[in-house]
Amino acid sequence: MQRLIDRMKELLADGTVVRVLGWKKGDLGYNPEPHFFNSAEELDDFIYDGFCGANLSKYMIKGSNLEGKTLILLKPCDTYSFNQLLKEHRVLRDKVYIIGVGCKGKLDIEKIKAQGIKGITSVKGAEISGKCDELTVETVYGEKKVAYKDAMLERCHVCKGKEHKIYDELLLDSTDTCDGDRFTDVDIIEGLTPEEKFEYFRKELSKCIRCNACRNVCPACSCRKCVFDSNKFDSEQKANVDPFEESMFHIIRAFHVAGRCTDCGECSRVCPQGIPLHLFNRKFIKDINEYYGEYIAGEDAETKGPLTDYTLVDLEPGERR
Amino acid sequence: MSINQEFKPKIVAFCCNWCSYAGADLAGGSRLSYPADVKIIRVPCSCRVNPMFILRAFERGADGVIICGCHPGDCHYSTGNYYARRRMTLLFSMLDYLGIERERTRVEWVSAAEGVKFSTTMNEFVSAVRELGPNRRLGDLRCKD
Amino acid sequence: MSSTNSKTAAAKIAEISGTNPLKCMKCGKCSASCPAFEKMDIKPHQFVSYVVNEDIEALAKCESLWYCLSCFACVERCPRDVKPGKIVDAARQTVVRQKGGNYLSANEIPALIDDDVPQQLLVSAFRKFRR
Amino acid sequence: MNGIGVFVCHCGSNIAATVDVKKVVEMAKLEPGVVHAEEYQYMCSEAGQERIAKAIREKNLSGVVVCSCSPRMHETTFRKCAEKAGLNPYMVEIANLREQCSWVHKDINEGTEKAVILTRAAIAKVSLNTSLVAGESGVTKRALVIGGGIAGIQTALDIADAGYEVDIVEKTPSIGGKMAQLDKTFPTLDCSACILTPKMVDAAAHEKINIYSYSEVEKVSGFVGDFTVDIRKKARYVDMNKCTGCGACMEKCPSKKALSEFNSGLNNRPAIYTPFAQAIPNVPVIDPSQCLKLKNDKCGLCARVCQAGAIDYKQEDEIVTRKYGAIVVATGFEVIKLDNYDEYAYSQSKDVITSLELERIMNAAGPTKGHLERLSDGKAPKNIVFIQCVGSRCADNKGKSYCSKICCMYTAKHAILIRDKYPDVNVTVFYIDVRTPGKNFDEFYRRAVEEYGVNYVKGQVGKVTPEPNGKLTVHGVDLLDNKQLKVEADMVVLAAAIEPSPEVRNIATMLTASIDTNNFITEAHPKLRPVESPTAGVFLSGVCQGPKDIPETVSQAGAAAVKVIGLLAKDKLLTNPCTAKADELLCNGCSACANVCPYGAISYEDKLINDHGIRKTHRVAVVNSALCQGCGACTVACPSGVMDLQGFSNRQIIAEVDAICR
Repeated sequence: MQRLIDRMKELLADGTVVRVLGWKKGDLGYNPEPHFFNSAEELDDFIYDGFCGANLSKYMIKGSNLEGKTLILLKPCDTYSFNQLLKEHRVLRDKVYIIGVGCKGKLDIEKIKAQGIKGITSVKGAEISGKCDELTVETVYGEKKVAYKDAMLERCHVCKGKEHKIYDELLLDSTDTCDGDRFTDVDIIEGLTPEEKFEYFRKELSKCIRCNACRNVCPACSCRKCVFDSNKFDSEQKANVDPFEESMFHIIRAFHVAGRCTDCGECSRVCPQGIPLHLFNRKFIKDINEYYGEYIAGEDAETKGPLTDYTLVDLEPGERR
Repeated sequence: MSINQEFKPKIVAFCCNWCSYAGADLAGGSRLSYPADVKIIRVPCSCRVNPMFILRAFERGADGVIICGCHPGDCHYSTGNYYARRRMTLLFSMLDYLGIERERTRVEWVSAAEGVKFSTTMNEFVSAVRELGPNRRLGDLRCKD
Repeated sequence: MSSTNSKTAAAKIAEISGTNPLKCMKCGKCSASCPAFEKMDIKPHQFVSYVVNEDIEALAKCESLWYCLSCFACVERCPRDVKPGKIVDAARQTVVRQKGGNYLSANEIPALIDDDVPQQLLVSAFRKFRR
Repeated sequence: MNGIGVFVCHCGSNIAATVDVKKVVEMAKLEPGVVHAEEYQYMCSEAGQERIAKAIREKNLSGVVVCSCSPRMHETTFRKCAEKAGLNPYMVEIANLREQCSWVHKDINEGTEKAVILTRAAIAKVSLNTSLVAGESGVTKRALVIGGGIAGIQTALDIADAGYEVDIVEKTPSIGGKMAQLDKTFPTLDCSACILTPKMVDAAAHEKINIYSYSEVEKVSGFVGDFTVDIRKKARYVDMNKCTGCGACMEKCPSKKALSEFNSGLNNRPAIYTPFAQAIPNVPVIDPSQCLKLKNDKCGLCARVCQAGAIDYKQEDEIVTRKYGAIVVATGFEVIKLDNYDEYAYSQSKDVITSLELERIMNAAGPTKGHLERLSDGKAPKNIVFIQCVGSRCADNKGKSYCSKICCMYTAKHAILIRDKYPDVNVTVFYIDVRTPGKNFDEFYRRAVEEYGVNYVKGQVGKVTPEPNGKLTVHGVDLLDNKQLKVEADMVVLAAAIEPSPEVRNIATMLTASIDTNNFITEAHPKLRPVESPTAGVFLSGVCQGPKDIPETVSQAGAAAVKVIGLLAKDKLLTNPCTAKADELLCNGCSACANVCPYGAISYEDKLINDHGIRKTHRVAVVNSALCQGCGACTVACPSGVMDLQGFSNRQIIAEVDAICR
């Protein structure tokens, strides 16, 4: 990580960039947060480790409006989001210098807690320079060991690969973490009866408190004003009264990002209620792949998205291929 | 669920102005009957139908929503129904995924000359929805008595 | 044969041949192309209309079935993709199947071959008689 | 909001028989915003309209709902009525109680209940209507005609005669097109050149017509009334202003190996050439693939013999950019390639020819000076066989699915001409059907049989075999005799299918005009708007729209011209006000809307936006209302609902949904 910090300072010093968009140490040692660093001194608080799951690309919408060039750190999966934003003209390429940083899988503190570990004070073994195979969790009750893989975010188990799709330079090594199929859960749900499907989603969605964290973190949900905040459809934000309110919100949210969602998994990561929101997005991704051919949003910044495109022989609604 | 003959479903039909709305007019002109449960909303093109409209209809208690447009290749705006086809394919698949029966949503291409098709489509669709019974999974309870 | 029977028989032929006889525009290119035309009692283009008119009984009895060389010139040249040769072939199949056996069994063939038999004949013979 | 008036029409008993109109009026009065409701026998009648107008004036209505027949029938009527009474015409909504209610339902209770709901939905919508004013755009008073065949020439002449400027863009060195290649025309047998060349001269001499020959359309932008077109004038290597058309260069040119396009490749032409003697403009071009000077800097003979000093080997392509109010596509046709029809031996024998080649052979200016002779040995043929429908009416993947329409007639023409000039030549025509709809057409065909003794045989030919003695054996069938025929022929003429010119695809894309699976340009309506393309301001003339003979082409050319004149006669075009509109304040500038717009109506601008006092420059979508046709594809592509369709807005449709589901 020192290499990274040195390089960032170098770029600040030679005037290539005037600020750094990276992760800042949190108060607990396992909750870093996105931050604009405006000077080399501020970088003392910089961190990049296994807990830096946050996708920084969306912050570049703001960054593109700031004076001067911003240095942004993008993990391989973040570059897809960045490309997508570039395609939609939401970020400006000439306002940014991209360092593609390596990734060995990102961690989910909830997964550690879910193993019955309480009173966590700090976690060791999440350093990016380390081997990333075992974590040592310090708790008020003593030290606990957790396999790195068992604490990884769901999305890292179905990682798209450790190749950066856009960058100016690359730093730090990656380790492949993919050991699952991202459509397994979608397949399972598809196999249920309508009653079972409905019950499953009712149970999950009834947890929703409409905090909008999923929307606010989503790099595809970049509208200057969300439909759910405007009166464009007579659909302004309001308190949930019935079960369908959340369904409507989540269906529309997923539909609006369909063909644009890079499956970065941020929605599920930030949901305070632990709703598996990625299951909505992945359903659309799976359908798009099946019906209109493999498509990976954000693989480049040019290809037309599947919902703004068509062929003469597309599948009819309700038909299955 | 037993078939309830008394059950009068609320059906919203979005029809494009150039083909399907004209097809519905032709069905009328030819006195081809279909259930009065069907209420048509005129839109310029099937591509004007926003998923928001469909979900809103369900939220407000519709039991079925059908979208009718020109046959692919015949769109008055040349490409509108191709976009509609993709959007609706994905949306309906999602609704299915959430446990909302496929029979409650439908897309049908009806030309201005297909009065008969319009009427048979509506008859079929309404009876399919009747068979399912009232939509309980989507409605906004506040709208109910 | 009752009318329902002939209807099924006609449908069967359409199914086996995989062609749609209604596409025929009666141009006669099949008959113009047919090397066995003279020997045939029902001409290739007529075969198609017999199927359309569901007169399969006549087809089953006709000589043409056995004079068709299965050279498939008509199939190749038919501008409407009706493929009369396939229809003849299908009609032949229905007859062969009904008789419950093949015209030749594979074991009988070696004895019948001499050096003058062109290979194409063998191939088309198999196509005709062995399914 | 002053209040909504609801007007329920009985339509005699058409509505009133199955809908209790009084009940509808009663229920309408209970709806919020409704200040007036009444029923009447016939709302569309003058008296009915007067009632609406009176209510608008007296109650100062802000919105009108007419519960009557389909809006496709009387929406315009009621809009005009409202406008006359001082209400914006777009403040009128129709509830379709006839076609979609009373005519399809029999039970009066059911019908009334539905009528009330439909009325409610219309009231809900109209309360959100906004006054719309049709926009205006200017008209450039000049037309572009793409293609200089008979279709293009006729269209150009008709437009020019009405006093408007016309430019013709022709890809070959001369206008004239396929008609110039023909010898005689059916069914009158007058000489094609004799009727065409005067038109070509008229076009060239017309002060309103400007011909860009040897040029191609490179780029089209803009919209109806205001197209901007880039035309590539290909390098001619001859100065149009200096050349006198003396022809000395062509005579002296030593490179004479190129096949003459005009003579269907049956003889040769020099590297510097005009396609034919009456070419317009009568200025040669140098074919750079043949010219020795341009290829390896040798020769230069033409420059030396040219007394006008017109030869310019350094000439380069030139791009001209011009503005037009209307564009006519008249790109014409080509004869299909016969590669898929090897059974007819076209590639094996010089004596198997296409009908267009026969035209050149029969023509006095053609490769044989008009003598009917075999191309293989120059001998006079004794037996000629014509084969119809080669590549037409096919359901396989080798040919065209359509009937090429002109072949039956030109074959009858050829047969008559041959039998007339060479009575000892036997002519056999193998046909599938003889199709002769048209004035004096069937009579013409019958004359071929009855007066000229042409032997018509029903049955398609299976194959043609060239014999060692130079003859051709035609393996045919006579379906009426049920006999196979072998006809010995000296010459076989194939009536090959015609297809749209290959460049039409590219042109259609540039014009955003759609083409069908056969590459014919789609008309706006097959019956009612046959000479217009769905793209406003783009018109169709000739075979680019579908197979046609000369009389039909000329009529269509005239019709296209009338449409163009009707457009150019206007100083301003009123645009459909129901167009898309983006809320600049909130637009993301993400391009989703532009990606789905079929008309290229959406562009992006970096605009200074005043967001509640905060000024910022944003990339925002801007809709060109002259181009937008109001389909609404963009409104759904827009995730934030910022793009909305006027007249069918999100909130209006949601209001209708709510009213129906209430």
